[in-house]
Amino acid sequence: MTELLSFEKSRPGAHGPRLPDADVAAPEPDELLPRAQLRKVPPALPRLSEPEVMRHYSRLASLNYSISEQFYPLGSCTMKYNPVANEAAATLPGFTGLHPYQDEDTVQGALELMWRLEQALCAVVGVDRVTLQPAAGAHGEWTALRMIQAFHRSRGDMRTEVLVPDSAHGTNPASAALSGFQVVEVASAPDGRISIADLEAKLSSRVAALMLTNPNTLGLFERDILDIAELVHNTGAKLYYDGANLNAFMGVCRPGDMGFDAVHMNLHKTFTTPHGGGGPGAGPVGVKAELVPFLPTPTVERTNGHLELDYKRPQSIGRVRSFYGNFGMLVRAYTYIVAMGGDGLTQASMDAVLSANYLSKRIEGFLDLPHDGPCMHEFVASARNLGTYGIKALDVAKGLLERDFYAPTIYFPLVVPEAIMVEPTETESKATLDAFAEAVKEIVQQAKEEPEKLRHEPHSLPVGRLDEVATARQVNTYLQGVSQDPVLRWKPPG
Amino acid sequence: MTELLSFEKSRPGAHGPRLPDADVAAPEPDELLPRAQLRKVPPALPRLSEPEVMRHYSRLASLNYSISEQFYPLGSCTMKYNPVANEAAATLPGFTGLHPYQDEDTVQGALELMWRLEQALCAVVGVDRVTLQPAAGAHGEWTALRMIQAFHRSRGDMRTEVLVPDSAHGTNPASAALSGFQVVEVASAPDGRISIADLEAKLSSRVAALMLTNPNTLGLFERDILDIAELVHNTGAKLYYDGANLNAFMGVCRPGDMGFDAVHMNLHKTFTTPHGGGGPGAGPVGVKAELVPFLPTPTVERTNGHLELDYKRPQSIGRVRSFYGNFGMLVRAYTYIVAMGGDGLTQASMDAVLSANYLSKRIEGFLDLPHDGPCMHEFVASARNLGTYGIKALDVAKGLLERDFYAPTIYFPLVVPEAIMVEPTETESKATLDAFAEAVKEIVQQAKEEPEKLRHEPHSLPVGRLDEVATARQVNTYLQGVSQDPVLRWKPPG
Amino acid sequence: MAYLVHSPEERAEMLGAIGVQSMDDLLVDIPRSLRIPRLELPNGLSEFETMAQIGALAARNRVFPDRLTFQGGGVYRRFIPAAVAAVTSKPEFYTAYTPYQPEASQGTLQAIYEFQTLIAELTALDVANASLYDGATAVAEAAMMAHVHTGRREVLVAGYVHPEYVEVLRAFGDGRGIKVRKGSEPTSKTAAVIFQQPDFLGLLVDAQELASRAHESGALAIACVDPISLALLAPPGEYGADIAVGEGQQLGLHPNYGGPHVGYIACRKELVRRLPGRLVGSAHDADGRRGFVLTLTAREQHIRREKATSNICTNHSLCALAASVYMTYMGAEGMRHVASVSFKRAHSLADRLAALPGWELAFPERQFLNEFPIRVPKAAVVRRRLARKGILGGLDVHRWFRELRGVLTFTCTEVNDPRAIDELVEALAA
Amino acid sequence: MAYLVHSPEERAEMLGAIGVQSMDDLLVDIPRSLRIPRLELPNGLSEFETMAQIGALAARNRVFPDRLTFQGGGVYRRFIPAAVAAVTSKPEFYTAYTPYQPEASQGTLQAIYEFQTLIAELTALDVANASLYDGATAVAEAAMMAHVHTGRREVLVAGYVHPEYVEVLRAFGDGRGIKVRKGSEPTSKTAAVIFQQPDFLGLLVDAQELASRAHESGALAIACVDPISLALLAPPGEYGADIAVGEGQQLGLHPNYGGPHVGYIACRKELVRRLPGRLVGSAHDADGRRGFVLTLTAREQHIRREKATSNICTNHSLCALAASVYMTYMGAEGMRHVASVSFKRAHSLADRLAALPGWELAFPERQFLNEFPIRVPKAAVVRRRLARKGILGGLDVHRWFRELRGVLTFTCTEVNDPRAIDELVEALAA
Ligand SMILES: Cc1ncc(COP(=O)(O)O)c(C=O)c1O
Ligand SMILES: Cc1ncc(COP(=O)(O)O)c(C=O)c1O
Repeated sequence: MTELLSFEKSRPGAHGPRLPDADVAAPEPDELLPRAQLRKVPPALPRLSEPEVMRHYSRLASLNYSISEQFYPLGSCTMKYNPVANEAAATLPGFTGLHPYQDEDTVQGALELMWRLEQALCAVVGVDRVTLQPAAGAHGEWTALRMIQAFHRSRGDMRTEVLVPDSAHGTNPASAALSGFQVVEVASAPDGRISIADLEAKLSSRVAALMLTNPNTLGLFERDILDIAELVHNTGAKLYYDGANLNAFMGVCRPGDMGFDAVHMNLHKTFTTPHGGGGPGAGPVGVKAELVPFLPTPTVERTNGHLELDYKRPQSIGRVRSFYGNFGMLVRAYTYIVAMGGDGLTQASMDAVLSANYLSKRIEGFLDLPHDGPCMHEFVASARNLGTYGIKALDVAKGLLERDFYAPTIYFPLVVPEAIMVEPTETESKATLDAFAEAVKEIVQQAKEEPEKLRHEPHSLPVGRLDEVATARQVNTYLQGVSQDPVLRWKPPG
Repeated sequence: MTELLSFEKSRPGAHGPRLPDADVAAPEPDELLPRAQLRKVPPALPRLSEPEVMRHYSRLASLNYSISEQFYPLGSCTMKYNPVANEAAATLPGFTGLHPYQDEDTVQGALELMWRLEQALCAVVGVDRVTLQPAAGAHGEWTALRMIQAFHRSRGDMRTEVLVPDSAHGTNPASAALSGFQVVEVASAPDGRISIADLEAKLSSRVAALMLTNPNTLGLFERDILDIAELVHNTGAKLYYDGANLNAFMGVCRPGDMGFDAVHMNLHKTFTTPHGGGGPGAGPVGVKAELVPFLPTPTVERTNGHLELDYKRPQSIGRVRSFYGNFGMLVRAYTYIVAMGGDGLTQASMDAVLSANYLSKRIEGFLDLPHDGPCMHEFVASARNLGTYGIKALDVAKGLLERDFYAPTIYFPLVVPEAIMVEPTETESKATLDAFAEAVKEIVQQAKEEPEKLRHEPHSLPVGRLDEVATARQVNTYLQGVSQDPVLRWKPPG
Repeated sequence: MAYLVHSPEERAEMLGAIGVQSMDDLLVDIPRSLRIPRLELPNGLSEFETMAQIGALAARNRVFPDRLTFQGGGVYRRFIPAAVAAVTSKPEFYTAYTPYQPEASQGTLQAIYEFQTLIAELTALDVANASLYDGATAVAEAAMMAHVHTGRREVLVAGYVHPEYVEVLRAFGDGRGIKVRKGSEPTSKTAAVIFQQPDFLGLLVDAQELASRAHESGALAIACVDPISLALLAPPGEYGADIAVGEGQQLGLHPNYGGPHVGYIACRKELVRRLPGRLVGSAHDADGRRGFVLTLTAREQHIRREKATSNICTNHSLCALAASVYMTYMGAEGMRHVASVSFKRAHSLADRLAALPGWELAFPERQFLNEFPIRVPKAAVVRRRLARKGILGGLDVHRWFRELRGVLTFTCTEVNDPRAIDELVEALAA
Repeated sequence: MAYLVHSPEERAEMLGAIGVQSMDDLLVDIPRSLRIPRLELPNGLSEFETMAQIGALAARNRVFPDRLTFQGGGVYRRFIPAAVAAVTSKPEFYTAYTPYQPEASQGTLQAIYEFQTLIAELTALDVANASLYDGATAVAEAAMMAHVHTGRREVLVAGYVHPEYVEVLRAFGDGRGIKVRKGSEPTSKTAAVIFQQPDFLGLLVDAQELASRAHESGALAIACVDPISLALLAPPGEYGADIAVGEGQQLGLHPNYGGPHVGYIACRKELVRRLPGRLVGSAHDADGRRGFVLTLTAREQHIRREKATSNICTNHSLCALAASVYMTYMGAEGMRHVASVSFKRAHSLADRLAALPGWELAFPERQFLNEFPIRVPKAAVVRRRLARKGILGGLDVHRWFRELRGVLTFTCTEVNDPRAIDELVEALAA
């Protein structure tokens, strides 16, 4: 099944929606506005009737794999079950209908929810305050780095470097660069953890912060985290926690206790707000007391049960987005936290770790497992053992798609060749993990016996492997002015 | 893709839902109730966690074809677009939260909606009153026949027969029988319409009613309807309208004007309430003045803007279901009527007729079209021209499934051999009709060139052709006590 | 015109392809005299205006909060997991028709097969069907089965069966010439003894005894049973009921001013051929893959016409789906849990109400689950006083039963938290 | 524990399969000293109790009805077709990740491709991306593009650009050492001139003139544009803007106390390589079937890391989907219709308000679309008086702009029916 573009189905004169009339005596726009301000040619949006619009999007939806129907073991992304109760909560008119500039008296429930969510997140990660403003993880990283920058500057300390491990997610160096820092990479040690020696070598009074995720992107807990924190703090730098992997140890330990000064959380990972095919998420940032003065404005403050937005924060880095964050996602995350409670969140992390270790055990022998010892909530395997058959991580991924599983993250982290990064999460049953392991086994067998066949999978999806290289090439031709086909958008033929 | 049964995924100890505790001081049921009243072995329901339950049903959903994703030209079923606004209306807490035994003062909006819907339906079909109680078309048929029966009885006239054309839907004779009538079949004339001669032959003072749909199940308007009505009325019988085909002529003409005394409507056909994979629907019945005293109780009455339920109807046939009908479906139908208005409903019928005639033209030459002249909102083709290749209507149907279309109604009406009954409705685009006609063309070609291949379609659906005969046989073996496999329900293996 | 598709150009093009000039050429078969100038309804409105109008109607109703609803009488407030609406609002389910083409309807078919199994398990009977309209028509259909099976023309209604169910039963019986009698003493003319467990007032009946009596006279025993109660109570199959029917509203459906809800019916193997409505069975394709199909269709109207077991065609599939999601989500343990929470709260409430001056349990000698009848000094005053406090409750059953003057029934479920119970009692004590 | 799956038995079995005794064996890498005894949060609640708690919070907010909301300032009430939620609530869309595996993500990818096309059409620019977080960060990202493209370190904010957007722009600039200056006179140091059309007060600016001035100094012109207005107004591509950005909340998204909404960004071909965020392009498989893929990923952080055009990863895909549904449903004609209804109602309201004693339009010489600033005698009193009548409106812009003492902005859209406008005027006249 495939589906034409809405633009390709458009027909002049198709029944558009009925809409209310103005019913007031007033001139038309083109009677009042200067001609130069008016649009001459209407935008060529598709023209379709409602039944066609709904059919179109319903069919598009059915072309997707999603957590709702498939195991989605995308490493680093914590694709856990998105509770339907969250959706019911977030669509309550008492939330969706609020204008951001209503008087605070009229939004006490919303502010109370934000305040309680902040308290809960403080408890989970062990920090003093949390800003709910950032819209996603990367946004949170940048917000945190801006606070760290402001902290150093407030002391007249113009530090220019940020340290980032070579196994870090791409957003870390990008966020550092966006904050105006120079990025210095720290190597991984052979055991997959950060190299202390290299860290020591790179640390200096120029360094504003070390960005770290823990467990790291290999799914390994940074055992020496307390030493690392001491080293970093000794040079006056701050320690930043990329919370993408927080699902590993809620209720077990806390980044704040490990020495992290600033922490972002991905509510769309750990706290079950849906990922939406690429957002919206939410990336709150928690900080220790020293960084609190630099939090974005406004903060939510509670005095004698009354809530207000506090804009009077002279050292604040300012706003990082409009209004107060992705409020709808905050409602979902808070609903989840209330339903799970401290006991539930703790067990969730335990089960996440258990599932990852179990699944890693189950695929042992089929794929390479480059790192010894237990993993945390995810693990990185490698398809390099299939290299002799000409099979790559990509082929394994496509084979999984063919077998009704979404594929793990591949080719990340960069430090593992042919990486296959698997994060099962706590909301997948043992039966599903077993079925996945069976599929891997079958694929590995096929890799050995019929590698050519595997290289042509998937067959039963709406499309076969798409030629991304050709697309990139065509885009380039277009951007160079050689071709008229924009590739990045539809144009009527001819 | 297939999906295990929920029962097959069940595991003891799986995480069920958290539920609130009683939090009152009271004895447990087994402390108070006699042992004989208590269940000894708990029912073997599946035990699954919420993520598993949601995954299960999401996957099941994806195994269905539905109007939302496919053209669904099921003749006689009027599978038109189900507006999403209807769903939004029907799920308003101001409707869903109403208890049927609330005081009438507290449900004036609900009663007003029912009253307005009744008025609107009266206007569409041309009758004096409408009961909204029946839950579906068949239920409406029976309700109407009970009223006709009560009418005759009230005059001391114990009529025992009901006439039903041979082309009628199976519910007609069944409803008549359920009301205690003997069913007498009236033949169709060669032109597909009711045989006036046969009708005259069967009419007598024993006949309580003639049940007719118009256009009939062949999609043909009963041209002689006024004469038919006269004939029927002359014998003192009543004329009953099966409103399944009302979509043919809203705003064009009215059953009431044709002489019908009682009319059922399928809100789940003509008025876009969703069919739900087999209901719930709603089958209101409209009647002319003579039958009004026999309407089920309660009716909704409106005096000076105040609404009440009227139970004091001494000649009423009584209740036909609990409470007031499928209220949620009434909300949807009324929402649709308000949005469409008189102008929209009229154009809807026009477009339905146009689409049926267009599609019939487009497949002319590929399938047999046994009846000449224009059709109304649907038409019946026949696959008998493919008989020489050993291809039947069923094979054409399966070929359509393979090509991403739901199949038309087949083998109904019984008067056409190898019947393929196509009802496109007004909410399918010309592009879709064209694509369907192309598919028919392709199938007919395949029937001629590779009939064997066609007989094995579909291939790309979750299952291939299922052996219904074997199933029926196994059920029989079970019912005869020969086999232990109930077939009609799951049993744990062994 | 909201949901239309064709553009004027396409209409012209289609007429051209058909080879006619205008729509009138397609409507030639309709006698001129029947054509109406226009449909006498207002013109259509935009979605925005439509929803405003419908919203205004919804706003003219008073919705009592779940926790303050103590009224039952066949429709109950219960906790409905968000999972239910999340499933039933899937268009793949709600916009499909009855699954005539099994290969393209496995979702619906498997869901029905699971529903049949769930109901069979709950009732401890052999086979259940795909659903019926509601509890009332389910009782009537069961009575028709008994009539056909026994060839007898009388059914007995024992005890406080839901009065509306009995009315529907009468309307069904009237047509077919079957007499409905109240009482619990079957004779050789009796096709079935019908009782409700717990009964309309919430009281437990001696189902075992009623079933035996029916059987002794060669009649069938038909039990109309609250499905939630079956997590606690002995099931119909165990006490010898031949047919179990009931209303499934409590299994995840909103009150909805009375509908749509769902009727269920289950029976012993011997009666399966007399079952009304759809039945789904498991099947296999040529490759041995399991699937599900409609089966035993020879009982049904579209094959058997006037000889069908029933006229039912469209049933209440989507509501049955809701019930399946509910039962699967809750499990036996969850259902038992809410049933016993409801039991305990109702008993606590009964004690407190019975302690009010002038109040007394109407049937102190009889057991109940979570609904009970209580005699009060002034029924109308009680209801009004409660309504003023935002509380819905105290169903005045005198409306149906002459002998029950001054008797109200109250109901408790897991939605009525202890504080809500306090509020109720306080409102009455004040 | 609501959303967990494993049974205790399975946990034991899994530990056994791994070959360890207990969870502690799996957590060995965590220093003992870091282990906490328990997570200091209350225990979890049932869904029923959870929803009661969340519902109580929702009930502590006051929701002003659509029709009585006359407040804008960047977030507007508009008619949202039911189609939008019906699409975005599909789990196939909302529970998928960023479409890394194209074969299994064609739904999301095609929807984004259509979004890119819709935005490109609306803005009359060459290419749009998959979405950004909101209007504010979109402005900031555009400014960063201009900085990199021109190598210059100053951006100019011309006129009444949304004050919160400017704050965000400053926060972005601060880190990178880019100065944000107010004014409309670019110099050779200026990377971009940023303006809003209509501006924060609702007034039209001379976009053409601002764009020319920018270009004369070698700066880029960045237009921040209300997408609905583009159904009426000349598009950025026509008046020479190099980059168009904006907030898409009006395209089918609820106010939601400020988010999530969606930012869009579109630009001329020459700037495409500097675009932040995801881009989808069309592609083909080996059989020639068309499909869609993420492309030009070499701009992005996961490939380019610190040299990426932006750090954005998760964007606002589902909100972009909502916007696509909205635009596809409305079409150019529908959008033009609501834009002109809004225009007419706002002008009617402006006339009536300006006639109130002591009230006068703040910028009578400037044109506006459907939001306008008006000087009133006592701003706080006006807001309070309206609130008492259930009306939300009159945004006090003095809060951000010192020179606008006593100025409120009012907004009208198609949701404010004429009667609602009467109510507003009556409330003020009284
Ligand atoms: C380790 C890590 N860090 C940061 C991010 C960025 O988070 P977001 O996508 O929410 O911006 C991700 C997610 O993709 C991640 O996996
Ligand atoms: C012609 C005709 N009559 C009656 C019915 C029965 O309607 P329902 O299925 O709503 O009971 C149908 C629908 O199946 C039908 O097509």
